[in-house]
Amino acid sequence: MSVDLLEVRNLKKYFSVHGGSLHAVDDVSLSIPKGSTLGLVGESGCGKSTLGRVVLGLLEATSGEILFGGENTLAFTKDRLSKFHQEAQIVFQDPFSSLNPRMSVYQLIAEPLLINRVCRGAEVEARVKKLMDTVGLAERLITSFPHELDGGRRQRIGVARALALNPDFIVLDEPVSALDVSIQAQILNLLSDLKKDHGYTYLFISHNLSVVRYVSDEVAVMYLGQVVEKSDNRELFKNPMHPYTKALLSAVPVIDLDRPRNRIILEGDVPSPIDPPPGCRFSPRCAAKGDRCAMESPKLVEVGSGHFVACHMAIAASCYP
Amino acid sequence: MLIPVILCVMIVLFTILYFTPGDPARIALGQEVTDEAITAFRSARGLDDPFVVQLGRYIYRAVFKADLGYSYVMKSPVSYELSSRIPMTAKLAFCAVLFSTLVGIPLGIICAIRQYSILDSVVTLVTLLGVSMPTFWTGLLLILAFSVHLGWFSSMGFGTLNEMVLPILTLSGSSIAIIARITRSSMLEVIKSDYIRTARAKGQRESVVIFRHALPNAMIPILTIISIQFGTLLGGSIITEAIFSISGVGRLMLEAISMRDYPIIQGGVLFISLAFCLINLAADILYAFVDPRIHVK
Amino acid sequence: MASNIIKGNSMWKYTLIRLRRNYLAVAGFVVIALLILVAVFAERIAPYGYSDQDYMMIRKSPSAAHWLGTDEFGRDVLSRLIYGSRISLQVGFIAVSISLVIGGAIGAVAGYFGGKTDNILMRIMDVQLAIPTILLAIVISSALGPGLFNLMVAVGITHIPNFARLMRASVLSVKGMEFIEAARAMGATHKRIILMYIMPNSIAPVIVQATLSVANAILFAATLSFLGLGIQPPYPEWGGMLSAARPYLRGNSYLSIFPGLAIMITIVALNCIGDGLRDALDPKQKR
Amino acid sequence: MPDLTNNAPLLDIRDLAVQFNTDSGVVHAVNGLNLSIHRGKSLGLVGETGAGKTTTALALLRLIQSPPGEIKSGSMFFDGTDVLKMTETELRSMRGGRIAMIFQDPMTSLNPIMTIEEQIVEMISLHSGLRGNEVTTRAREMMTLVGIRPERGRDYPHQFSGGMRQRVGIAIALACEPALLIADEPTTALDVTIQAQVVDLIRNLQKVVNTSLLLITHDLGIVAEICDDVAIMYAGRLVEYAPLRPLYKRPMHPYTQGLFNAVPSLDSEPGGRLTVIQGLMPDPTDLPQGCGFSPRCPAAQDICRSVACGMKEYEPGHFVDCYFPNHAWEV
Repeated sequence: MSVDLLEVRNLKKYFSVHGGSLHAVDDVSLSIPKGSTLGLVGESGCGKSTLGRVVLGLLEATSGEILFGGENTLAFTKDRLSKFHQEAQIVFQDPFSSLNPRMSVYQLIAEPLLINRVCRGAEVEARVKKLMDTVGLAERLITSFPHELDGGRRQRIGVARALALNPDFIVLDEPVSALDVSIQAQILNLLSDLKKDHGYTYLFISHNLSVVRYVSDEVAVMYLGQVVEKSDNRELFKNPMHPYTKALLSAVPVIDLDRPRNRIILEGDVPSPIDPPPGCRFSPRCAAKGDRCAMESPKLVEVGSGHFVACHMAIAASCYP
Repeated sequence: MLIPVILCVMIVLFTILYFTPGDPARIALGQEVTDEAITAFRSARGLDDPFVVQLGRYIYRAVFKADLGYSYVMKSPVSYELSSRIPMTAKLAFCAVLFSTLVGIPLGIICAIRQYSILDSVVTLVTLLGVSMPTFWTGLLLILAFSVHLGWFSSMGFGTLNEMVLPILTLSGSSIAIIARITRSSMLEVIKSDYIRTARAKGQRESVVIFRHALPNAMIPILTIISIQFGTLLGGSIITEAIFSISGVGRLMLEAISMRDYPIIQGGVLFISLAFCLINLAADILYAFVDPRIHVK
Repeated sequence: MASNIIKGNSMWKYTLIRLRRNYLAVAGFVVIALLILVAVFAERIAPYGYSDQDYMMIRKSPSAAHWLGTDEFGRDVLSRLIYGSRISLQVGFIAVSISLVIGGAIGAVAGYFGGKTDNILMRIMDVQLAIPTILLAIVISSALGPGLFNLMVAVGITHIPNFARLMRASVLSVKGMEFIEAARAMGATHKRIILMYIMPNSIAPVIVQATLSVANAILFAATLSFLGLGIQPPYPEWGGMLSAARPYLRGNSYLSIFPGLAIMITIVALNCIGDGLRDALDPKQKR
Repeated sequence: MPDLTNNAPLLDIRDLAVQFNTDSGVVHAVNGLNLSIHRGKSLGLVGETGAGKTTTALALLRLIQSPPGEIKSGSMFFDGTDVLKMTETELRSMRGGRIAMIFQDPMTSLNPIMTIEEQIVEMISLHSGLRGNEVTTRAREMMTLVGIRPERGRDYPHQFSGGMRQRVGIAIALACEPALLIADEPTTALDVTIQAQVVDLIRNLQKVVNTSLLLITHDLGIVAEICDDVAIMYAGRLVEYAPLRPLYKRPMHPYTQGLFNAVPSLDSEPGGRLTVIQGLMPDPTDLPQGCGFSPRCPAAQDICRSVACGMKEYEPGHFVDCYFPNHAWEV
């Protein structure tokens, strides 16, 4: 059993909004072993991006614990926090808006080095060039500005910037969803190469199940602020147990014409995350719901080796000890 | 929101003019009076009371008794002087806004649907000149051309239709230009939007696309600029009234400024600000009619 | 080498390229540059002094000796217009600097910190906006009395809310961008975020507004002087010259036309620059 | 392209070229496109950003903004009439009546200040010949058909979710039973489960209304679920055209093959490597000579870089614009 680099316990993040309290992340517990990738899947508004930001301290947690290498990040002093910013980094979804349009490639990649006073002078330039090489950016682009580059190259800048401080842990927030298929493949390969070479730990946030399937070691599925199922990658795709996961998987358009399709079309939209009712969040759309579901919120329970699910029906049906 | 803003306007105006050098008693009584007369005048009007007391009294009387004080020079209540002049200014400003809206919006629409045409360039150039001409100069040029040389229109007063032409043209000149420019850019923005493409893809006539789909969506910035122009026109009426010798609030205030008749200045600015705020309020309410996404607070 | 890499802000480079294609804006720049030269070297350029009176030449139409004629005191109109450019340009640029600095600071603070600070500052701006600007300028300048400095203050104060609102909106829109979050994730300080991220990205609309405001400030100054509240005679102010020419509109219309033309040309030039800058800075305008 | 069946196609686009004159040069958005759709069939037009898919659709409706856009050449026969030669009146009755379109972004493609019923009614009264109450009745029918309760007709677009708005878009498009429905990335802006609802809806309604479908998308998976035929577009031209199964089973053009290889699938082995198409799309202001894909093509020869191949029928009904199809990619 490897050591968990990141562990999140009972994390909550509520936003007070007009008309109530928005439960963006509601009692989520997760852990990521060092050197592995956790894929976090869910539809828009399920709280997956908020979770990523809370983990990095970009948003303040409402309650809960975040342990990074065994230390509680919520109790970090200012100095420790600035070191944590070097150890944990993020790559954003939108390579257009996440890069300061007034900075050149050099400035963008040098920025984390300068902010954290890692090095200075000629060394900065050498490091920037090395990083550009690592992520596959030609050195001649060093004076270019983001708007002169295509989405794929911009996302490479985002990756280089995240790598600049030699982090242990990187949150990848939908890093390829703004990109075209052929560019997406380039970036996915880059990320997987980097992980192999440097042993990074990733939290890979995405709405695209195929992409998550491809990059993750473990997968967690989120619905309305909660993790509804969590398991080893192969197990989850082979044997999904939560009705939402099943529907999600069946909804993915696939290009293999001979793959047996067992379409489950969910009715209606995702309900509002503002002051959600008690009981299972998914029950209003669930075809398999029972009496308990509307009353009592299911807990995440282990139903197979390392396979956790939060569904009364699935838990009842399982015969795992 | 309206009431606190107006109260604050009163406080600001009163404060500015209170601390302006010049003794109201001297202004009212002239230089050739005894010190006793001055003292008597000051105590009779409470001018020796502390600033806060005077301010409080002013606001109290203004709010509850519609009493804006007493003109030092005219020797009559400010509210009386104002009320006799308000209809003239209101008529002038209203006509000017109406005229500039009726001319400005169509000009803007034409430019937007014929973007990059010669007509668009000409109107753009003319509106550029329009926003760049000082009102008082426009007035003088109009008088020179239409009154002095051609003799078509009168250059004094604002009663008959003939007298109304030049003041309205003068006052609305820059407003037409501004409204036309905003209409043009707002329409261009809307015409680029996806739902206009949807309307065209339905096979809708271009005229219906423009007037039923595009124009209502472009109305918010246009309404905003019209309500702002109302304020500018009310302010600009000072100049227009001066040039065309129209006895409205503006001319009253201008005379008051040269005589240092502060109560009149206060009252005049207050009236115009109040009118301006009410028009902004009306615009806010109109927004909700134009756009269902906006709710009246 | 490193300095080469950092230098050359592409936004300005591209803005300049786009601006150069806009003939109106280029013409505007030329006019304003000429005007500044004229103002600086007024003594050398003006054929006469601004208060040199020639009682033999009262209200004479344009001639070879007096290109733009003479006024009611026999003063050379051209020379007075040349000296007058000093007033207009000073008022325009200094008044706008006042409102830019104060309004910009108010807007930036309100936008960046938000919450109560924002609320209080913006309500104050609302009060000021309730009074039509030209009226406020009239009240302030009548309270302060005539004079160049007072004129600049009066015009400057009235333009503060424009800049405050614009700066605030601009800062707010930039504040919501993902790259600000990215900077925070790298551990950047507030100071660095404001200086390196928010300022460079929110300044463009403010520059456009500043250019257009200079035009407006010149217009205001002329208006106030026209009403007898700005610069006092004998010093020539374009609006004041128009005011003095009013009685002679029928007989000596050139006295009313030339100062008005001077004002208009200056303002058209500034508006052309402002419009050009707006188009050049706005990426949406690209076609 | 020759007829694939005996009867004439519903839509036949030949040598279409559309360009945009921009500051940075002439953008060749569509560059000699040939495409046909048969009655009752659905065609998936697949390509990446900038391939010219949407431009093709807008050109078909003659909705290209001019300036800067311009249809340079070609012909587009719709039901036997050349769309490029139609009068404005003919065009108007074709738009919406014979060819209707569903747009990509349901958030921006509905008029925000008209109720959805008004927007559906507008379409019906333009093309159906129905009058008065019949129009409203038909609009309510359409709402029911796409799964919106008719009493919500009085609501405005902002009161609906993205998926519901796209249903409104579908109701508008199908209200007058067009002969051809163009769906431009109809599900790209939607979440997976909502996407499944909308795909399902389009597929079912296509049968109900009996319309041909031109589905524009970058998602090969959605094409697999709806379409009969597939056309792959690259840099303003078609590179491959075939019925669904042959194309998916045996893609022949190197670009198509690269595209299939680049898509991660639910069955892929975790942690594997995707085969990548190297390089970028060509600059549309400066297209390469010869085959547009040649600069990125691993199999490109000298001839590819000088003269484009043109569509060749390598197998019955399977057209490929390539001299050397079936070149195996090194994985």
